[in-house]
Amino acid sequence: MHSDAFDRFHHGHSALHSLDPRIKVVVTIAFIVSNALLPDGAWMAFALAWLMILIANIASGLGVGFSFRRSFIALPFALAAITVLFSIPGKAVTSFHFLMWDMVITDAGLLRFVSIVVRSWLSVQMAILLVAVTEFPKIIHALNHLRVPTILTVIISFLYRYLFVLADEVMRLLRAREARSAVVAGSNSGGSVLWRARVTGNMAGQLFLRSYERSDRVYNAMLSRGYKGELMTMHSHEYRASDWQIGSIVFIGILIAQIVGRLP
Amino acid sequence: MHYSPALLHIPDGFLSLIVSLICWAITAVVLAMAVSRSNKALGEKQVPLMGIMAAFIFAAQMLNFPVAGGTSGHLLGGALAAITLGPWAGMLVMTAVIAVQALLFQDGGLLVMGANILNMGLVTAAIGYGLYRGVSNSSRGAKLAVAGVAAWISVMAGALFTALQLWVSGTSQLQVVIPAMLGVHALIGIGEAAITVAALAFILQTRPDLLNEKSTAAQGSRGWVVAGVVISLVVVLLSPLASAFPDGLNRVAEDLGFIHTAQSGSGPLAGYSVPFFADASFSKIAAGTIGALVVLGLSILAGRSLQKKT
Amino acid sequence: MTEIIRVADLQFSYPDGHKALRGVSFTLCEGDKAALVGPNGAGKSTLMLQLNGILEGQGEVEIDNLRLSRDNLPVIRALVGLVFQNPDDQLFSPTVFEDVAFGPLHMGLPEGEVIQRVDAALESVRMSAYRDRLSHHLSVGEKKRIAIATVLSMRPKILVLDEPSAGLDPRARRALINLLRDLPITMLVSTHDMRLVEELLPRTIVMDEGLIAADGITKEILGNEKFLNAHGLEKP
Amino acid sequence: MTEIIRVADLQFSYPDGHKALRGVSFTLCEGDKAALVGPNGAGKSTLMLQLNGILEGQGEVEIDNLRLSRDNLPVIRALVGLVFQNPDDQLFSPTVFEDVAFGPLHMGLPEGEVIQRVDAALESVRMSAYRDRLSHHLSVGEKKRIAIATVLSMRPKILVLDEPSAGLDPRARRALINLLRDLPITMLVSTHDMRLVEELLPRTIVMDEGLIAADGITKEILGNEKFLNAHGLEKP
Ligand SMILES: Nc1ncnc2c1ncn2[C@@H]1O[C@H](COP(=O)(O)OP(=O)(O)OP(=O)(O)O)[C@@H](O)[C@H]1O
Ligand SMILES: Nc1ncnc2c1ncn2[C@@H]1O[C@H](COP(=O)(O)OP(=O)(O)OP(=O)(O)O)[C@@H](O)[C@H]1O
Ligand SMILES: [Mg+2]
Ligand SMILES: [Mg+2]
Repeated sequence: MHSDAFDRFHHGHSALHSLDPRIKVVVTIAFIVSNALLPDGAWMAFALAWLMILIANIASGLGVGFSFRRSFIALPFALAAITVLFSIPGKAVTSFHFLMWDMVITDAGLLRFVSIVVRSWLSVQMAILLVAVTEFPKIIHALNHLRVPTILTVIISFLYRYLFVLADEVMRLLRAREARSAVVAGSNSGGSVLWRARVTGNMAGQLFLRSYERSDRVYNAMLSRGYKGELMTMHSHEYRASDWQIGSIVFIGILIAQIVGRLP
Repeated sequence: MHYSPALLHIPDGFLSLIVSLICWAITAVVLAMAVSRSNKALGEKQVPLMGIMAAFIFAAQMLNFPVAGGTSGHLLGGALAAITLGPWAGMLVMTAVIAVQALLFQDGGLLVMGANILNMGLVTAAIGYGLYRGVSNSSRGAKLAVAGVAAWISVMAGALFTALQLWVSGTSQLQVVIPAMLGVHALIGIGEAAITVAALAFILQTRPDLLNEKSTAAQGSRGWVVAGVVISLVVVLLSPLASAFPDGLNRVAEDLGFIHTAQSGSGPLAGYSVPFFADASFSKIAAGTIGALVVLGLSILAGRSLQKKT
Repeated sequence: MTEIIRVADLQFSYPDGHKALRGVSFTLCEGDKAALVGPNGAGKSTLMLQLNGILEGQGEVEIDNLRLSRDNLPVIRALVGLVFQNPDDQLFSPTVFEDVAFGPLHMGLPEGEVIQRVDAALESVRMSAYRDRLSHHLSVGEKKRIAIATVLSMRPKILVLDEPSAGLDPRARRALINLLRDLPITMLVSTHDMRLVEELLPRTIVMDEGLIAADGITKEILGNEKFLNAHGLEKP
Repeated sequence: MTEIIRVADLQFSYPDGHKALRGVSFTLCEGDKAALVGPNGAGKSTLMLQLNGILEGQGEVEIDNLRLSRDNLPVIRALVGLVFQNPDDQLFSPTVFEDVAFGPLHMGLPEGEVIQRVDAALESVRMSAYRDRLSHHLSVGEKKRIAIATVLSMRPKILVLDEPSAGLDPRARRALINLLRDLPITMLVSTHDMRLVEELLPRTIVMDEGLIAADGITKEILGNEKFLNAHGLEKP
């Protein structure tokens, strides 16, 4: 079966695809940090950041609107920020009646709310682009080179590999349960909530044991191929001149955005 | 099947830079300890074990069961990971899960990943393991009951930490975010507790050797019990307090200079309150306590009913 | 004989756009025992999942004269017993009893009836002695039988089996064939095991690339070597 | 011919006390292609894990005249290439290249040599085009071949395969048989697939209940139906 729906990588041969993964990771993080540093209401700077994303979209060969189409994933979280609309003192923009309260939206509140949402929306687009043009194993290599502890990157690469295997197992378990979730015509059934929770817990337990036993087999397979407790990997990435060039251009862009954002 | 994002993963942009960095710092310190402990204490066999267990937690989060009205309960897994794998390994496993969710699915941001790991990985593992470790020599029923309570509190703790970070960042208002987050997660936590208890019961029944005293999972020091209990107490006491007296918490934070550094100037919380939450008082504490007791009761019942069947 | 499955022009695409079924039509009558064969990726499993509405395509599926729709899905699931390839997927409870009882319990039957059905189902796969065992510790062959019992306890009118003999040693496979031969129930069996088809299933449906390539008497189809080779199959 | 595997009176019990091997003795010469058959639970997989010291029993195991012991374990693991039944267990790295390079890297070879060996191994299973693919995107048949390549890259003298044809459709199975036939290397293959034995492996070792029940020429053993039935096997 296929849980490939999980894979966010899009094949391509663009400049972004071939850019060194370390540079891509660093640039992405720098971009997100830059967004966080921009003050509320720095519209020009936000626009510049968006421009950079548009350019990156084009350079990736995935189409101008690529990251935009997928960027709404973080939107529901905007609910968490909704209170700032009403809570920051300022000039009233509009007001309405909600149940028994008069809610007043202030200009300062609006400014802050929109800034938060825009920051988040810009950041998530960059992250979307990163995984769309970088195969995940290469991101793991990059993390390795960027001094993330080996044990973590090793866990992450196993996680990535077996995510697909275990997700398929979960899917099959759920299907098997669904297939037997029958009802006799007219009768009221489905079991109690507690019973359903227990069945689900049993499925989790079953999955745990299968995963545990699989890890034994994988360990055996590793031993058979000479594993002695220390993992060796080989993924030499070499920086090319173009890597540095593209990296520098993005950094200059970020710098300009920061300056523009701070102009009075 | 599609992966559905959970409520607790904060995206980038919702926490201020300072809060993000502070959380990263705390997370980095704890993870450094976890890494050094794991490198020392665990055999080489742990490498594939932890990797595949991380995939297990990820996959188990896709398991759900219908509750009512189209909603469904599912698992976060922090407590389960720590109980079955031990505290340090549990933390590393949860960290990998959260990192992949953020990197691969944009479920949770990168700059705020430190906060997400702290909320959903480190705190949940400490509570889950700490409380469970306290009863790891007791009867099966007691173990399961405590695991259930620990799972519930761990979810509440994640919610509380998330709410506090959002507030200090000036993104949410304390009076709203705390009751809202805790209210929703009090329910989510019940699903978490039920699944955790049933999964542990399943393991205890079929492969008890994986959870006995000799397993790595049981070898964490007694210090964890203290850590787990302290964090739990903080959560249980602070949640109702924070929702009952947000102004007090506000003032403390202001005195510490916390809020102003974090919010680039504008004092979003200054002397403002939303009427429908501000005047709540001890009723909130009572509600929180009753919630905890209900979960304790349910867990004991579940433990009993599971025990009868064997 | 009365029709019990009727599928007409069934089409289905997976969310990623892959077209797994491109217009499948066939009927099955009560008492039929039919094989569903074809190369990997032909769409066999996909078709089986349509028969009780776990996947939903375009076209008509009628089970026991009930048109498959959201409303009668739960009823149809009681009619069609689906057994998956890997018995571990099917056995998610700690004990054999709980697993076999899942279906009847979910149907909301009274406890007495549930117990009675569990016992009868275990009896018919000759595993009564395993009632209180832990599923996890059983052999593959034993698990396979229990997986069949979990479905029989729902008293389905049709048994749909996905690769039932995979991973079994010859002895266990033989026992399974005998078991299936003795079950007096309509059956649709997907498999790569041509000898099982030859021995057990008088009718064969050949699928390839989401279409039905042939539907007829097993002997005739298995006799046509050229045709088999063209569809990635082999003579038994 | 020179002896390459010598096992003498090998016994082994699992930690739970189950005695899986009760005194197994056999030898294999260079170039031999032997089948290891027997019912589920006979001890086939257990025996295979002994051959490169993953499990350690009582008795003697000699590989290429090296007595198996803690000291020469690394050498022996390079001599014996073990391919597990489920390719998902064998392919644990995210990409094909990393997986095939795992063995050579852990043998401490220099990078140039590693790359060369990876390419040669992929070439010999005819999967060179898959070098940079992600393992989880492959079909079962492709995974099987890559699994064999992960072991070939270590240039073993003996290939030990646990149920290589399980789960493959006839076409993929045929491709695998051809591949194994062409590999010029000593082979021990555990399988339930008697037709594969008949076609590919001139020698057969039959195990049952932790003991060797027969060891001889495949044709003769497969010709003796009574004997096969007694050990839960079937004529191909
Ligand atoms: N979840 C999925 N998403 C996308 N494509 C899928 C999914 N499941 C199966 N497919 C594809 O649909 C086609 C039919 O798959 P199916 O599993 O029905 O084949 P099958 O005939 O059962 O094969 P096998 O003999 O290997 O079991 C295949 O090409 C497969 O790759
Ligand atoms: N880890 C284990 N702990 C305890 N007993 C085990 C373990 N692994 C296998 N066994 C038992 O040892 C015996 C031999 O098992 P083994 O896996 O070697 O059989 P096999 O011949 O490979 O069977 P199959 O054809 O099913 O693969 C079986 O009875 C099995 O139940
Ligand atoms: Mg199939
Ligand atoms: Mg075996």
